[in-house]
Order: sequence, then C-alpha cells, then structure tokens
Amino acid sequence: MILNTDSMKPIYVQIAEWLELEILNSNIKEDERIYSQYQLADMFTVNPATAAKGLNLLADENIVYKRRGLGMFVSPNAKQFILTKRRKQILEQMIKELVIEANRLDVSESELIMMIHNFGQDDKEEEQL
Amino acid sequence: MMSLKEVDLLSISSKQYVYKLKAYSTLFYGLLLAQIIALFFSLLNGISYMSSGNGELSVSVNTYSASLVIIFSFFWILFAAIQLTTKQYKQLENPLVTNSISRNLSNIGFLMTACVFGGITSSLVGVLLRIIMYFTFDRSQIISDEFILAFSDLLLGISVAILYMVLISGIGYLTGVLTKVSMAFVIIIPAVIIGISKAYTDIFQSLIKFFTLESSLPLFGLKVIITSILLFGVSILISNREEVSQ
Amino acid sequence: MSRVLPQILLFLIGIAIVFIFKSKSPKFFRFSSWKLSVLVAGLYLGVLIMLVPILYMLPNKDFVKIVENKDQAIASSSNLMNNLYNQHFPTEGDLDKLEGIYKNSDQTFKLDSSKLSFDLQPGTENYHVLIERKELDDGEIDVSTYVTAQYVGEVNFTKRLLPPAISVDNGMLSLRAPDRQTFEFKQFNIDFTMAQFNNQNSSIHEMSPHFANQIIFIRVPQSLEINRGVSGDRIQII
Amino acid sequence: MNVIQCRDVTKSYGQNKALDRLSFEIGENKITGFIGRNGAGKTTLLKMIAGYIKPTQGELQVFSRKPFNNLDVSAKTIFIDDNMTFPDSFRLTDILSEVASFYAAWNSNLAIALFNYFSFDPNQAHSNLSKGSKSTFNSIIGIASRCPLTILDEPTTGMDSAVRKDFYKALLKDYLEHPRTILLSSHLLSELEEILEDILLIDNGSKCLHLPVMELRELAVGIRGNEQALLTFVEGKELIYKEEFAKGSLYVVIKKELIEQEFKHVRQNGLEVLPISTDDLCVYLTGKTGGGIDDVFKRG
Repeated sequence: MILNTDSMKPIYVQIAEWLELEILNSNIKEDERIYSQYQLADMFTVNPATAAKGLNLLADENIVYKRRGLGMFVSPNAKQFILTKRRKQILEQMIKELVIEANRLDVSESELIMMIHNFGQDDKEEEQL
Repeated sequence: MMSLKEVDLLSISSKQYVYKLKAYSTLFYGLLLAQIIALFFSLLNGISYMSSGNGELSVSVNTYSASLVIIFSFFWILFAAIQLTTKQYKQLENPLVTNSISRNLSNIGFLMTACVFGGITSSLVGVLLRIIMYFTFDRSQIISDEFILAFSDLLLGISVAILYMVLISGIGYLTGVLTKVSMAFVIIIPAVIIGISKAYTDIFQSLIKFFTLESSLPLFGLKVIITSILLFGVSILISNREEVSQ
Repeated sequence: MSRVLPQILLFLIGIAIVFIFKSKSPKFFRFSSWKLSVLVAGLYLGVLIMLVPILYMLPNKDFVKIVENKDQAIASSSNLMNNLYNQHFPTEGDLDKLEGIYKNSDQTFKLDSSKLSFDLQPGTENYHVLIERKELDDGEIDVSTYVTAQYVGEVNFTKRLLPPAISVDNGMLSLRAPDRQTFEFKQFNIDFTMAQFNNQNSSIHEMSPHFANQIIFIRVPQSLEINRGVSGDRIQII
Repeated sequence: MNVIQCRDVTKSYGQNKALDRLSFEIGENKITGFIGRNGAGKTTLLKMIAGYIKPTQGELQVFSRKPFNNLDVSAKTIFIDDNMTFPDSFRLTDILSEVASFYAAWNSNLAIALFNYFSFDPNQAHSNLSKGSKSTFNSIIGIASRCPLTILDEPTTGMDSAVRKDFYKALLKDYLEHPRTILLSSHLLSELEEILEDILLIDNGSKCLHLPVMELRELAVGIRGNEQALLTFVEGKELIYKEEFAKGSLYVVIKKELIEQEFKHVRQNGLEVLPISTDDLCVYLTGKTGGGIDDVFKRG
C-alpha cells in the first residue's frame, strides 16, 4: 500500500480515510473485525503507533468500537455515518475552496454551476462510452 | 525482554576465544613462514664452522642447531601479541558481546594457544632438520651425540619453548596495551630498554639471566608463570578503563 | 663479536620478512578462510609429530659415535711418544695392548736380498720407524703400521686414517704417505631450550683437534743387514 | 520502564564538547530516530549507549545499568554501523554463524532468508563488499540478532533506494513480530519517518526536540506571501525560519500552535499556507543562522 507522504495530511489521517473507504466499499462489513494496528503497520510500513492513532481517530467518531481482548470492530451504522460525514465535511470543504478559487479567477456563480453541470454530463458520457 | 538471563563472563570469554581462534587463524601463516625461513637458514651453513689441519690431513666440523627456529618463533609471538592490541584487531570484536575483561581473557587464551602451538612446532622443526640432514648428508660424517635426540629432551624443549613464548607474549601484550594508552610509549619503551641496557648493563643482564640461567625447570616455570601473570594482569588493569576507539 | 654479527643480521632479516609479510600480506594469506588455515596448521603439526617416530626409526649405525675415553687415549698416546723420544721402545705386543693406539695395516713381504735399505719419501717426516729383529731367519719382513689417538673434539677418527703405502723391492723398503686426507663432520647442538636444563652448555662444543702420530713397526729376519741411509735418524732399531 | 535514561550527559574531547548536558529517556519497544546534522553528536551518543565510550559527566543508564564495559548491557545490545569489521578469514556465511552464538535471540532462519533475498555470495569476504552491500549485510546482522536494544547508526549508507525500502520494511516487519527497542540514526528523516515512533533531534551535541513523529509533522507550517502582510500577521511571534522568497515576498516557518486561533485569517490576507516536510523542519530547527545558504550569496 502506498501512502502519499508529501501530502499535508498526516499519515494516520490517510490510514483512517483508507479504512473509511474500505467500509464504504463494504470490504469490511459492519460488526466485522477491522485490521489491527499491527496489521496496518505491516501493510503501510508505518510505525504501529501511527496506525493506532488512525484507528483511534475512527474510534473517536464511533465508526469502530473496541471489544475487550478481541480488538476493534466496525460499528453498526458506520457506513451511513461515514457517508453523512463525508458529504458534510469533505464536500463542504471542497466547495468552499472551489468558490474561493472561482472568485480569484473571476468566475461568476452561474458560470461555476454551469461548469459543474457540464462536468457531470461529460463524466456520464465517458461512462457510457 | 528485559529479564534476559544474565550473561557470565567465562562463557562469553570462551565464546570469544573460539571466535578468535578461527578469526586470527591466518596469523599462523606468519609462524609457518618464520619457521621455514629459520629452517632454511639453519640448513644453509649451520651455525658454526671449524676447520684445521696439518700437512697430511685437514679436519672440519660444521655445527648445526634448530635454535634459530625457536628464536624466530619467539619473534612471531611477540608481534602476534602486540598485534592483538591494535585498533584493527579490537574493532573485530565490536559486533560481539564483549567487555574489556572478556576481551583480554579471550586474547590471553588465544595467545596461550599460539604459544603451545608455536612451542611444539618450533621444537619439532628440530626433528625435521635432523631428518633432512640424515638424508642429505653423508651419514658417516654425522656425529651421533645430540643428533639422536632423547625423547625426554624433546618434551623438555617443547615445554621450555612454550614457557618462553608465554613470557614473550606477555611482554608483547603489555607493550601493545601501553602504546594504546599513549603513543608516547612507542618512543619511551625502546628508549628505556636501550637506556637500561646501556647504563645499567648488569641490571639488564641479571634480568635476562634471571630466566636464562635458571637450571631448575620447576623454578623456571614458576618464574615465568608469575612474571606472565603480572604482565597480563597489568595489561588488563590498564586497558580496563580504556574506551573502544574506532 | 664476529661470530655474533651474522646471527644478529639473520634475526634482522627475519624480522624484516615477518614485517613485510604482515604489512603486505598476499591475498592468499589475508583471505584464506579459517577452515583452510586451521587445516594447514593441523597438517603442519601432524606432519611434524609424525616425524618424531620416523627420527627414532632411522638406523643410526653409520653415525660417528662417541664411546671411548678421550683423556685416557690421548694420555697413553703421548706417553708412548715420550717413551720413543727417551729410547724406551715398546715391543709389538706392547703396542697392541695400548689404549687409543690402533693397528692400521699389517703386511708381510718376501725378502729378495740380504740387505735392507730405506726410501722414506717426502710427507713421511713425522713417521716413526721402529725395527725389531726376529729370533729366526725366515726371509720375511713383517710390517705393521700404528697410529696414535686422533681426535677432533670428542670424536675419535683414528681408525679412518689411511696407512702409508709400503713396498719392498730389491732390498729397498719404500714408505709413501697417503694422499692428503680430509675429514668432514657434522655436529648437532641441541636447542638452547633443552640445554638450559640439561647441564649442557648450549654454546658451540670445543672442537679443537688432536692430531695423531704414525708408527711403522718393522720386524726383520735375525741376520739381515740394515742400511739406514740418509734418513737414518728417523729409523730406530730396537 | 525506560530502556535508556540519560541525565545531563556531557562528552568532551579536550576542549571540544561532542555532547552537552543531554537528557532524555527512551521507553521500551519504541523505534526512535536520532536525527541531526553531520557532526551533531549522534554517533557519539549511540556509541555511549552501546557502551563503547563513557560519559565525561552526567549519568547514562541502559537497562538500569551503566553501559560502559558492561557485559550484561553488551549482551542485550547490538550496535551496527559501517565501521563494523569482520575477520578476513570469515566468509559471509561464516560471519552469520559465528556471530549467532553470541546473541541469545538470534534468528538464523531470518538471517539466511534475508541473506539470500539480497543475493549475497556466501563465499565472499566482508572487506571485499561494496559500501552499500556492507551496510546491507551489517543490517541483516542487526535485524537477525533481535537484541532488546538494537542500535543502527546510519544503517542505509550506500544502499540504493530499493534496498533501503526493503531494509526498512524488513526491520519493521520483524519489529512487529518481535518488538524491541530500536535506535536509528540518520541525517535524512524523510525516508524513515514512517517507521519511527519517536524522534530525538540533536543539534550541536544538545537535545533539540524529543517527541513522537506525528507531533513533529504537525509542529509547524510554512507561510508564504506578501512581505508586509506576512510580517504584520506574525508580528511578535517566534519564527523558526525566515527567508526572502522573491522581491517583496517572504516565506516563514512558524509553530502551528502559535497561529491556531488566527488560522482562518491567513488565506483572507492573501497568504498561502504550505505543508512543511519533517526533513526541512529539522534542517530549520538545527540551522545555525536564520537565512540559509541563500544569504551567503546575497551578501557576496
């Protein structure tokens, strides 16, 4: 597994995001055991402490829960929670940056919406092809 | 992990000893070379030649001896002992479990083995010399006295050669250790030796005679062993506080 | 000093060689694996140890052995010579009994003349010629040659001396010394390590020679006329 | 339980202080990176921990003992550097089997597997190896010995990048199976920071920082922008690094916590926040002067 070490995002955040993706893609089902910090350390070639911090990030958001002596498990509703969170946080953040950049480039709101709309259509066409 | 069995000095030292026996085995070629050269010199002309005659006849006697082989072996053990104290050889121990005492003990163990090996081989080269002479010279010219070596004499020669080598290795080792403490000793030691031998010839000579004129084997052995223990003991004490330099 | 110097030189050469060997050890020596080194060392030691029984198995009957009492042999030899100077002549029986004196040769010649003259050739100046008259006229001359103790160091090599060549022809006895003889010996000194505890001096044995005298003992018939000739002073008639 | 306890340790060579009143502690089973510029004193410190040299002043304890000349500490410690030498009479495979007998936890299967993976010639002599191969071989010994305290001083010297990656992976994988205290020194942090838990930054013989790598990554940010705007923004705050970037524009590195409150205003002021690599940060933290190499040429 390759991590983007140049990214401003800390590695443990990247690990947490990767785990979220795995849950979103149903590679790990709800109530299933998630990778341990040592497995993650091995997979990503990172220190287990880093991996643990990534897991803790998920635990703090109740995406995973701890079972004594058994390890971490994916919470029920984790997938839904991640979806909501990503919509809310990530998309909002992205839109914010988009708007700032559009302002800087003198792109009007309607033009921006047009671009988003066209981009969505291009994407669909590509999928059809 | 923290509660690993405590290591004991003797088992580590003996492991190091075995390691060094293998590691320093190439030093043996030096001994082999020294002995072969000495043998060659001994065969070449003998150690002395006497000739006289009158009008009708002339008589000559060539004297041979294997002593040179033993003396060359002494030089070898001296160099080997000094060599063991050099940085180059000390560095070889860095990858091992070691401390100053185990390092010294295993060095001494190695030197003792070298002394035993050197003592036996150097005395046995005398046997080789005799056999070469037996087959190359006219046998009717060979004076049997001392050419036929008593077996007890051979054993005696071996044990005395070993004892001398132990003593010399002790001198070499201490010299080496001193020069590591301060390079000044490289100049001081020869200066002191030459100084003493020049200014206090009798002291110097009696120091040598203390060993060479001792005609009782048990007493000689005792003198050598006590002196060697002192030499090695001082070496251990001096090198104990020394840092491993790289 | 001149004897010590070459040995010191030898040591220095030895040290130099050891040093050169250490500093510029050839690849083979530096990179020889420990297994090979130990094997070579073991073989070396093994071969040397094997040599010990071989040394003791070698026949040594040819060697020069030192068995006789040198002092006594030399004493009786010089005693004999003194007696000769003092005109105390031994009989042949006496000579045979003396210690340290060996009969070199024993020859008998038919006499073809009633006179006997002598031809002592150069090289025989140190020979003592003794003439004894036999009790009967059997027409034969018996010539025995003797040699006194001959030593180098402790080695008695008297028996190795060649006798002079003797011939009797037309009443003329000629005596010719053998060609110049050379004797070489190889002596072995035990190692100083052994000598130190062996009550032996490891220094080189005293190898001073002691040279021999030749005695020609001639027994002639009772009535033979003897002409001692020019070298008469070296011929004594008992 | 701390494996290493270092209190006010000073090491002087004559007038020169290689280490100056250094204090830190390293806990059990952590991978710590000793980072610093060349000559900062990393090797001196590691050698001291390994028991090769003794402190001039202060107290150093490894496994609760003074490490110098201590056989117990030596048995639990292995020190790997590129000065490590082996007898020429040992072939590479000989070395693996001979060294093995000294270390209780030595894993010869691992050693041989790594040895084969890196395609070593069993009959070669150690002194004939190239610099990189030597480092690789020494590192195999360091990993396979599984010493409770494994010290690797600049272990990747001369290795090519593929081998370096393999080495860090091998080290980490074996660490995961057999946790132990590992000290790694390097002047380059970037390639090994992921496997580190803590970092000890040494500057000129003194401790500069000792903290988890994750915290180091979030310690500081770089801000770039108009000189005037930037200077007003960071006024009164301690800067880690400052550099004139282009005419009228400035680049500064500043601790994140100092600007956390005003973080939102940064962009509004036309300033740009840039991530800063740990490597650069370490260089700035241990830099002797504020300006860097560019200043030398500006003055000229």
